[in-house]
Amino acid sequence: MILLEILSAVLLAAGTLFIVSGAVGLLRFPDFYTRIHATGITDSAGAGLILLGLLLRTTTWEAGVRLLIILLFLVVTGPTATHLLAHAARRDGVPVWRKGHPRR
Amino acid sequence: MIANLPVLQVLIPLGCAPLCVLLRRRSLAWLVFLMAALGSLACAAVLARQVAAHGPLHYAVGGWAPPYGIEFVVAGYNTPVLLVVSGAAVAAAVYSLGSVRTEIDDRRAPLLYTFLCLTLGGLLGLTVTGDVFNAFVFLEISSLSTYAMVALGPRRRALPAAFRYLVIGTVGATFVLIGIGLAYAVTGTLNMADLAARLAAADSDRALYAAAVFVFVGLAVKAAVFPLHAWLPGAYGEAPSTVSTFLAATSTKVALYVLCRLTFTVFGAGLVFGTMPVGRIGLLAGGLAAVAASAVACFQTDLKYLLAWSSIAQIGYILAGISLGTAAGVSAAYLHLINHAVIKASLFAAAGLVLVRLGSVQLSALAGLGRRMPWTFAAIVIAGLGLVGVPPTAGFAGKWALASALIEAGQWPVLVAMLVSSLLALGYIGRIVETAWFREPASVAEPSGAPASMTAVVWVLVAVSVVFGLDAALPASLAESAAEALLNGGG
Amino acid sequence: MTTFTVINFTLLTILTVTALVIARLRALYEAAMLTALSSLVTASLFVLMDAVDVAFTEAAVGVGISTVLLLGVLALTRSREAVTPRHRHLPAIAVTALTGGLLVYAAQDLPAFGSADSPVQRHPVTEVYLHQSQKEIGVPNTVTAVLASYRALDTLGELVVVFAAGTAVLLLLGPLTHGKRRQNLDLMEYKVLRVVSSLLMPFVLVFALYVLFHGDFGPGGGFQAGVIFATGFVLHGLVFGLDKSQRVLPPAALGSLVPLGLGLFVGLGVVTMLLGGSFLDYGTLLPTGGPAAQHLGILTVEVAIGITVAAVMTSIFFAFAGRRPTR
Amino acid sequence: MSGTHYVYWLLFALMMIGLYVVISHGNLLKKMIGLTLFQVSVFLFFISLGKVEDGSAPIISPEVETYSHPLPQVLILTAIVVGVATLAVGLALAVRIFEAYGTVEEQDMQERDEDRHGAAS
Amino acid sequence: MIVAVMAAILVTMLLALARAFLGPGRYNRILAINMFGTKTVLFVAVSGYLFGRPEFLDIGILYALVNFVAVIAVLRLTHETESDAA
Repeated sequence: MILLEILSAVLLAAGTLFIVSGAVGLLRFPDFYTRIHATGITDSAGAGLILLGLLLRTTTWEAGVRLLIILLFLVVTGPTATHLLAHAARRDGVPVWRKGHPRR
Repeated sequence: MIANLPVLQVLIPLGCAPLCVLLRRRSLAWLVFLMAALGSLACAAVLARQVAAHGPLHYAVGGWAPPYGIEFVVAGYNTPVLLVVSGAAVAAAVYSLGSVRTEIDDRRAPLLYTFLCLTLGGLLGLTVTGDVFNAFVFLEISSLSTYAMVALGPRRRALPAAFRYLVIGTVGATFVLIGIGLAYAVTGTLNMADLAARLAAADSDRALYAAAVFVFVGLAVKAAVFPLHAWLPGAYGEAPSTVSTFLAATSTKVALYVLCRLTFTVFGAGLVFGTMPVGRIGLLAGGLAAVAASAVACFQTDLKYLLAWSSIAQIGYILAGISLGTAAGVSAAYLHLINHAVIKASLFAAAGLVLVRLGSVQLSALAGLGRRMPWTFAAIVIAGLGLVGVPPTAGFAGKWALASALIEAGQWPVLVAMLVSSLLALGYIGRIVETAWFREPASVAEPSGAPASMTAVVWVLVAVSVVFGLDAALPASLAESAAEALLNGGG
Repeated sequence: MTTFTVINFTLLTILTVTALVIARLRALYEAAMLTALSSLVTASLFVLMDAVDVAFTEAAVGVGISTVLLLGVLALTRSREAVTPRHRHLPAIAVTALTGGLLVYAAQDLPAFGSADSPVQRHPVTEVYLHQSQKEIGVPNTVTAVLASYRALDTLGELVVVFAAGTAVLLLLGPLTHGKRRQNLDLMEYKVLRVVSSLLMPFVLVFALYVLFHGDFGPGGGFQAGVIFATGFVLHGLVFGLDKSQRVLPPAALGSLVPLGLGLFVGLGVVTMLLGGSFLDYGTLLPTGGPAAQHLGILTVEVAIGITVAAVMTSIFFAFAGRRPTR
Repeated sequence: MSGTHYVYWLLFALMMIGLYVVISHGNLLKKMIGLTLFQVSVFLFFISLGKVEDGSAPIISPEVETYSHPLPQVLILTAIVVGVATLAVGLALAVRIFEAYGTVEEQDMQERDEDRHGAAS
Repeated sequence: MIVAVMAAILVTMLLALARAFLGPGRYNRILAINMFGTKTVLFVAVSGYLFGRPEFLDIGILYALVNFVAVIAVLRLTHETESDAA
């Protein structure tokens, strides 16, 4: 039991680290492409880790199944949305930041 | 089934609405709406007789006793409204046979009938419900259908008029919802009778006052009480003729009734007129409406807009009667409500007739047509005299009752406002007469023939208004019992 | 300060600030997106305040349907707002100040937030809805019990409003008006999206059915199910184009489903009256009465709501999406 | 009054922002957005009336003792539906107005009507 | 532990909100809103555990779904006006 709790805590901590760093990246990076790079990876990974951490604390199978469905959902839709966004931004000519230019 | 009448008369039109969509044929949808209107009228008549004989009826929907479930209450104070609304629906149904054919194409006509059914059901439900939140739901049913119907008007200006109505109406409804929320917060109930009992016992005055103000302002928007009337001229002026005829007789009247019902049976006259200055504000708004709106009406160039502004003035009269808070005042308000519904419906119906025959309701287009369309204009004049309040028309009976109630309460300024407003009404009716008879015809085009159904409705309504003027026994007794039921808490 | 208070305060602040930003933004696309965001926050607040059913509905309606409709309309009209003339601000400020002042005045009498001793909680209705309902109706989700049985008339009214809105949109934008069909633009060129959407569709529909029938035990019910169903078709329409979606779900079929649900609800009420009860008195549906009959009534009502809501929401989306920009 | 009234203050502020947008902005779509904000804050106000401290969602379960009140939730479910219905009709009207006038700004609409009809309403 | 996760989620929400307000332009905002959406899914999941009733995770599933639909809608519908306006 103790082992599970420790594992859960580790997963939750890792997930938390991921989502916070992703959010910082979203705010601090200089242009759209770097920002989507920051969030695209951390968002799915962080959410996945947190959901797994919660899964380890779950006692009923109903909640567990739902957590897994949410996890699956996020893992499928998150990257899809990111991919589409980046693609559409490229097509619409969202400008790319170069060193020394102002942030946009 | 007799026991289920209170719910049946709401259910018939609501149930007929999907039927109109399914049938998809103009004539069948018309027939369905006519049947719905007749059915509601029959229910209302039977209910009125039962209430008169045995007192108020309470109907627990779903078999759950109030305050756990929703309750319908039919009592002296709402039977006149039920009769007016369902009667107006029957008139609109017959009238629409000729009118809708000329204004709405075949494929959209069934949808118009759907909305007429929904509006009718919504208004009737709003009238009989004994639960404040349920009242909000019915209010929204009727409002949403009304917005859609206004948008069907023939000119493109109908669209912004409908949008304006939608925005203002929704803000009004949300105000009502805030008021309901505040009252609910300090009582924990939504049933009107329960609410009345708990409000009287609650010691949270500030929330209570605010609740009353929000509900009153919200309903005043729906009733187009001056100065919250901004939506009405466009909505009535641009809607298809059938719709303006029906709405002019019903929608603002029902909102005024709900205002009355909440004032006397929920918040209590002592609170509203004693502690809060609602009575004085109401008299002020009513007096201002009577003068200002009549004055604006004098300068209108479009017959339907003129009538719409005149409605705002007449709503002012009714509001003034209610705001007196006396039995005589409320009874006069009810009497005027009934009479004005008949008169204004006949006028809008006549305006629709003019529109069909001339293709326009601009006053300039009416020039010199009094001789060519004598019957139509005769109807307008008779009904118009009712609006002014010339004896022996129905308008006179209502105004006389109102005047005596005002004198009894010593409200001389309001009385003066009423007199001025009547003179102004004489002015705008006189302007129609002058244009129609004493101007050179602008065009030589012969007016087209009038559909019999429309002419018939115009004349039946005019006749009813004259009969109510000559022998005011029926409306007067309805109005008196309504005031009696309201003021003596006969709920 | 409790954890709850901190979370609640943070979310409420986020919501208020978002609203302020929306009010100031003149780019309407951005405003519409932030409206979606505020709707997400609202839904989270509903979860926090224990209104799980409401959160369900707000998420589906506010984030799903409303956003899609708003964006759809923006695609048809101009997406930038003109500067508000100065003279319009004054009356707005006056009305807002008056209303706000009145609310602040009233708030001094409002019971403390979260108090278990407020008039709302002390009223006998609370006991009946929370505990007696377990014997009378036997549905663990008391929101469903109140919605579909104690206050079923409100729900009927709500369904009528949905029906009216669907008919109104059909009247204004439907195939009956003379608008031209727009070209079939879609996102077909994105293969990943196509695959993902095809994977999601069956799942969404199953989820909708689950929500419909699980409404007695957890958050959910007919309305939520209907909206989820519609959301599925919105997704399909957005990805595969309107024509494909309408081949799957022809407008004519939707048109007859819309009145069907409402008819079912009204019909149920008529049956209860014919059986000698009052309108929507489910107790008459079975000779034994009691919870079993209530269950039957509630299930019928939920299915009726689900049918009409799904059909109305989908046809509203089709009506907006089938409109061609005029300029 | 107590320390928990912050909920009401923030919700009322939200309400007023929504109402302000509805009244002051001339763009029809912005008006609808404002209307949505206004209504949503009223919905939140209702829900806040039903919340009980340390309560839980009103779905009965043997492990839970305190529940928040279900009635406001039922009311608001209905009200949300009414709200989205109004939004759909309002947006449909806006589309038609744009098709008829070529604008969704109130100001421009009035000008274009006066140009064509020359009539005051 | 759960409280800390909740705090992190709220902080993340605030940061995403700042990006949504600052923009610039549509795409930065969509990105921020998409991220905010994921955080609300997590919020629902975590608050279930925080307040002791994890049964209501259905809502999380729905959030994930509508969040995706909203992003698709933004992409599809903005794409359209731009090509039409041209």
